[in-house]
Amino acid sequence: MQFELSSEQQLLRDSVARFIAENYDVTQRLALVKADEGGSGANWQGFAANGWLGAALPEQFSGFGGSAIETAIISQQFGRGLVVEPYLGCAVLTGQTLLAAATPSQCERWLPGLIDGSQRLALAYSEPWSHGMPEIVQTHADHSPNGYVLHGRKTLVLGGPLVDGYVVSARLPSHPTSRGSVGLFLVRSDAPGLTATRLPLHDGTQAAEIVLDAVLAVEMLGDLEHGLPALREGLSHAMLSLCAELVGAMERTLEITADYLRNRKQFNVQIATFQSLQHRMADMAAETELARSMLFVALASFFNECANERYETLSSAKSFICGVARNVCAQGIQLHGGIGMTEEYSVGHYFKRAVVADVLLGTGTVREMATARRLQKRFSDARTDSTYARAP
Amino acid sequence: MQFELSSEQQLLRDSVARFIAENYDVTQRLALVKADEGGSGANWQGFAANGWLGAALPEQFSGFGGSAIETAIISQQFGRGLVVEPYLGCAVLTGQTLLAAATPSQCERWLPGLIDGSQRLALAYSEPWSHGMPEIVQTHADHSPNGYVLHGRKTLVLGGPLVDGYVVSARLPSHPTSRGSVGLFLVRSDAPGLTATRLPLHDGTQAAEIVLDAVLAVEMLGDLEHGLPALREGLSHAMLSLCAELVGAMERTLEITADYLRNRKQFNVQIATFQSLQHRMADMAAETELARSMLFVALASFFNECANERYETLSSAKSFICGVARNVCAQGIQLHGGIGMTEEYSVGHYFKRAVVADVLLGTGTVREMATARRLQKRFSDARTDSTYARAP
Amino acid sequence: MDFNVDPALVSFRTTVQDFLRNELPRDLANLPRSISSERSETADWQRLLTAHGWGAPYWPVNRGGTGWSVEQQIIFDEECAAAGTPTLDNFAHKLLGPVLNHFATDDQRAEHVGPTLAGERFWCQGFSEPGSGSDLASLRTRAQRDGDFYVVNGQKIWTSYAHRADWIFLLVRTSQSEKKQLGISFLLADMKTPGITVRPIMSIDGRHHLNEVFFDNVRVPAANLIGREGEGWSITKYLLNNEHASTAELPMLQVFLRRMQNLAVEIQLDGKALVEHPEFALRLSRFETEMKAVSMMVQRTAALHGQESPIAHAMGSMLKLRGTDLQQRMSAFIVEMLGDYGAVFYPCPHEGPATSLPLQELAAGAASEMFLRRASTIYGGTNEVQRGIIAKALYGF
Amino acid sequence: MDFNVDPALVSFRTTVQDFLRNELPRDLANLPRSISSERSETADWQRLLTAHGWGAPYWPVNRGGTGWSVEQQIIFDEECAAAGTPTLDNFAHKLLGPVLNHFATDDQRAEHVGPTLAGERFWCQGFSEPGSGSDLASLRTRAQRDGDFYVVNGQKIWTSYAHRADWIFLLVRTSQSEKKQLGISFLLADMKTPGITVRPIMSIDGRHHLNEVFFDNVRVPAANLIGREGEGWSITKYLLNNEHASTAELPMLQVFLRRMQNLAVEIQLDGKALVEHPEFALRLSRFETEMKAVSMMVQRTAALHGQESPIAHAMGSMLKLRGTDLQQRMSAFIVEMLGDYGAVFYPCPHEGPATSLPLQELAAGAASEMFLRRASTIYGGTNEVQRGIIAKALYGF
Repeated sequence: MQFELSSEQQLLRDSVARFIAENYDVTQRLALVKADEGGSGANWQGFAANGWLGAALPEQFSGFGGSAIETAIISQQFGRGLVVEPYLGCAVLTGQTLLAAATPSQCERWLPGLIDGSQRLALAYSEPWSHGMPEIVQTHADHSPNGYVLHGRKTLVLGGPLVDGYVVSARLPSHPTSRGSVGLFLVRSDAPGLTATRLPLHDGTQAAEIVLDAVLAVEMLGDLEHGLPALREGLSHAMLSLCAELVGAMERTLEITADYLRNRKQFNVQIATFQSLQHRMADMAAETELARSMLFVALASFFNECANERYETLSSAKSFICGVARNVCAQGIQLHGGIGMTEEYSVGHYFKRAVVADVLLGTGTVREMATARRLQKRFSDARTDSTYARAP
Repeated sequence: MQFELSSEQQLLRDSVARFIAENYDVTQRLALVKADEGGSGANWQGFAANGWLGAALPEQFSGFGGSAIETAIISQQFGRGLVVEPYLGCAVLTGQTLLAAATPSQCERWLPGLIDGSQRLALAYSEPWSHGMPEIVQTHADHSPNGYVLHGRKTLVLGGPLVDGYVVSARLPSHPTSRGSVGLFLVRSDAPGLTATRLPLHDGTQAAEIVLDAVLAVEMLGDLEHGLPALREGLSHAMLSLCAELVGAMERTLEITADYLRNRKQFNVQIATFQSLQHRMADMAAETELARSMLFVALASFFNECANERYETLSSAKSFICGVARNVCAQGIQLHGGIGMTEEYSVGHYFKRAVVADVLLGTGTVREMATARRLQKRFSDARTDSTYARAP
Repeated sequence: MDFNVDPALVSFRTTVQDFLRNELPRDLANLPRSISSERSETADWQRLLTAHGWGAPYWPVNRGGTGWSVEQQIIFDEECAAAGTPTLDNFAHKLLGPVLNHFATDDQRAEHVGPTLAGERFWCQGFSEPGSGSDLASLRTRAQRDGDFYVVNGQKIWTSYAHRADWIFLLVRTSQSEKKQLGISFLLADMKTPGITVRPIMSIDGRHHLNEVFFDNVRVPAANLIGREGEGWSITKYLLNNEHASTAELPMLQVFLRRMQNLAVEIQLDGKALVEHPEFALRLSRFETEMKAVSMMVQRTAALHGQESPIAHAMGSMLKLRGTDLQQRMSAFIVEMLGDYGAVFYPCPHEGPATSLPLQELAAGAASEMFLRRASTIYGGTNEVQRGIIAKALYGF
Repeated sequence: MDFNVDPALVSFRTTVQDFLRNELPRDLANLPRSISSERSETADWQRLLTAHGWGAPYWPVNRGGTGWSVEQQIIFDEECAAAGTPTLDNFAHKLLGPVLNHFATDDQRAEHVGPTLAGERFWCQGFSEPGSGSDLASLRTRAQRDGDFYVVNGQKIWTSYAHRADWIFLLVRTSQSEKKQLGISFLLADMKTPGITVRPIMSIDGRHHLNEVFFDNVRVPAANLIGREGEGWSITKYLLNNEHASTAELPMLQVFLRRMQNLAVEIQLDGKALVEHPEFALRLSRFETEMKAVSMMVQRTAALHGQESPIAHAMGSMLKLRGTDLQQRMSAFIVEMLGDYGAVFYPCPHEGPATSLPLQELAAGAASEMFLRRASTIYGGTNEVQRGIIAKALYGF
């Protein structure tokens, strides 16, 4: 393993950092948030022009052929800048799910537009009461002479108000209970029967809740066998992106807070001279480095683990890093005092992103519960033929 | 409510405190622990002579007619002194269980000896894998022409190596599964078929594991209906005693640690001048006062709640206070540095007691799990006729 | 020690409950409870209480109050929160009130008490300044005597609800004496006085609670000085010292717990209510336990009211540490319980256009409250300041 | 960045595993792992490694070591812990070794390396003194030059395993210079030298690890001075700086995790294995997650070895904060899992009479380890000292 960025990776990082520096200072960002449109179209076109939307998508579909590392590099800088455009939802989550699910010809049909920014798609997989877990699907797809017709309700569709179409997960009625029978369907956002409600999120990003009332799908992506695995793969990439974002957010929180402690005076001294605040910063830094280590665990899983293992690793990394980020960013506010609570100052917004991140893609607690269930299964599989339950 | 001690209560507290000051300084206590005999017989006779063994037992059975408040006052001072004699196990747990279970004539038979110190009894209710929960009973009692014959294994019998007899919980085979069919049986420690293994505990106190191989019981206490409720009542009193002990232990930890910080110099200054240590002490003090508040909640439940509610309140108080005590006492060690880790110095022993207390009478986590189950039941009972599971 | 419940308090609780059940109009009941209600609601509620003779529930009888004990006040606050009444103007009742009662002249009281209890005069508190947060005594807003007036120049910050207050009580520097605490005085000012400008500060919960208040040659009648010139610091200590048992904001914690209990059955996960999942049940039951402990700590703090001892001095600060920690964790857990909807920003019904988002009824306000609670460890003396107070009071460090 | 696993490290791990499988005798395998094994076991293990050419696994080739990278060293340590080998004399290998390799003369190395790698010379470290804990540089043990000798007088404390060590490396004050750091020198002394007295200190885990060591006119040959007179402080900084990746004690954490996983199926509660209870499964899975993060943090710290940068300087301290916290929580959870048996003191098999208590096999040593781990936030620089180092290195505070 090699933890330093290669020179190419540094170039990518620097170019994203430059974009953030030029387009995402506190004032510019606040203006974007206040405009309440889920970011700027110009920024999105900038992302596309720089190749970031397809950074980790294959070259054969007009992507740039990078790996999860490129996603992490971009996301980390976006986390530092608190980017509000739906890179996570549309580029990473939808792009990678689509790639994992679709046939090559479907990829050729949908990915180039996604990558060049000419067409936005969002993934509609979560449902009221599924808490972001992809296996829980009540939306269903019926066969009709014209194709599949979808019924159901999806929520927290990231980037949802701004897209041309949705990738929707739905169960086929012929397999009502089996967890494997989930298909992914492409529907247009202007399809009859589809209504979308805009959900503004705390961090200035936007999602949608969509109701599908007999909506005719354009097509099913790939086959029924691979719907759920493809969702998990897309979620793995998205969770990685979120983890990297939060590491970036924590970095910035630490920088901003350290600066504040150096500049702020109380009782005639820099408040950085107070030992209890120094120690708090040290703890925050240590937690951040532990979270960064977890991000590396997550990255490594893309190179060394099978898809199922990777999904589990990413799930636990996501819960873990979100927990750390909530704490570190909350302490960032605390060390600022009153100013940290204001909308005009940046530090509070990192906390908001951490709170939203904890909810996205499966709340921390619910993901942890799923990881624990999986651990129980692992133990019960392993113990089938071992001595068990020995009396003392 | 009135949180200050009355003048009579102060007298009791002062007399216990005086006993501790005279008989339980660090050296004396260490000698008792090293002797490895579960405390001194002379101390026990002192407890009896002062009326402490029967402080909360009725006057009609030679007790002193006090309430849970007297138990708490004695226990808190015992916690400050880290008393190793089995007051908790023999006087409180066994005494109160016996009182709750037995008929008046049985009380007359057994309580006076327990109160005057002439006869020690211990409660054998926990079993391997019951983790201190009284409902889990595999020990069983068979009818025989001579009375009940017991089979099973009991563990963590507090004061167990030092007693004349045991109160043993066992299931009647006619009710093998019902949770209500638990009887309490008195057996002599020298009864044929009974073997006891001494279990030394970390804090210098002693328990026993006993194996009952067709042991003839002297008698059943009370009737089968009241075995489990009586156990719970005895446990409620014992958990209260433990809570009060830990509040005393935390008080002493804070006093000892504050003294140390004032006297210890590093970098040419009192370490009490370091802000991070000051703030740690403040947090420890705040947690201790919250724990003391919980002790008062526990005490109040003896006056204002029915037995079932009281048992639940005591369960959660016990988990809560043990958790706080482990943390506060561990920080007491930390603030001392190396000296805190030594057997010769007192502060580490408070931590040991907190660790043992967390295990006694049902480990913190297991008690919390039981409390959560009870909450689930409360909610499910309450919701029978309410609108539930509304869709968004 | 005596843990029997005082029957007088039981019957007092019944009295309050009866009053609320019978007298509280529907439009003032079951309101969502946060740090402060809308002004019009608070005004209506204040008038209703005053009409009932309960207009000053925290003041002594000889100052026109109910004369209730601290224990009774807590019961009153709990029951009001449970009934979902509006909040009162606590700047008037709990902060300024005791100061007026103790330090003001009869004339001053006569001027302010009537309109305040009639719901016509709302107050805000001008203490913090940009350069003086934890170091309050370093404040720099000057008040220069000019005949019968003080001319005030300077700036206050974090002034909650200044934008809807009629009057402000503020600390000003009236002399540059040796010790910075000695040059401070306590003034009352009409917010309509020329030269006072209020600039809103939006906070991260998306709402407008806070403000900056600028004073530009503001002429305040010298008759509005409370106590003597230079007495401001000791008045402030008196004012802050009244608030020990309130630092945990127990009624709010109780609101959180009820909300949590409600969501535990209303919110589903994978076909079952949250409470049916052992992990959620465990956390909920831990919160119930902690609430019992904190409630009792509030009682203990109330019982120490007015005593002079290290523990009496430190108890309010200790309660604040534990209470605010619980506020933050409970409000965060509520957001977690909402699942996906925890990420959604539900605009406050009073601010911005009316919307109807999914799960509005269960979820609205939960996240705002969580964000707002981050301030609880900052306002009223940061928790770091509280730790210093505790270490000094208890251990002389 | 590159997260592909290095195939050379994979094959190195296999080599170590093969060696352990084939060469480790049964009486040195599957031993309970704690902070230090019995001397006789460690000696046997040292001899076995030396015979295999691995006698100095952490040293460079030109000093008779294996020349392994930090990554290889970690793998070696992990596999040894997994196989339950004895521990090595880490005072010799990880603390003194680098000092000998870097500062000692050839003669000094010739004298000490051979016996040490033959398992015949055990070392202890004489740094702390009763008056100098966190403030190490304030040490007062004096060494006065007298011809070819230093005459040492003073007292050391917290000297681990002094009671079974043959030699001690210690810091002494050789001059009262202006700056206290400059008067310190680094000496080696034979523990059999007249005037050295060792007094045991029992620790709260019920075992004898620690000692006081008294020096009463102890004549130490001047040839045993390492480096120059007055160079002791910089040697010490060099010594402590070598240890960054070890501060988490990762192999021990892995032992804890395996023990926990074993108890999760072996221990029952109410008729089911602990792991079948969701609450226990949740905690176990959180520990598994944290272990992954800490393991990676160890790798990152290893990769920073030898670099000069704020993060390289602070990383070992940050790892210590997180690693020791995890040690304490994991060892405590293990005790919790034991239920009633968590309260039982199982005497160490090597100390005191052999006993056989219920659940001995599963439970013995667990609680001792938990008590001992309370020291992990104290030794090697308290965690408070580490926080100061971090704040200074990263932020210049």
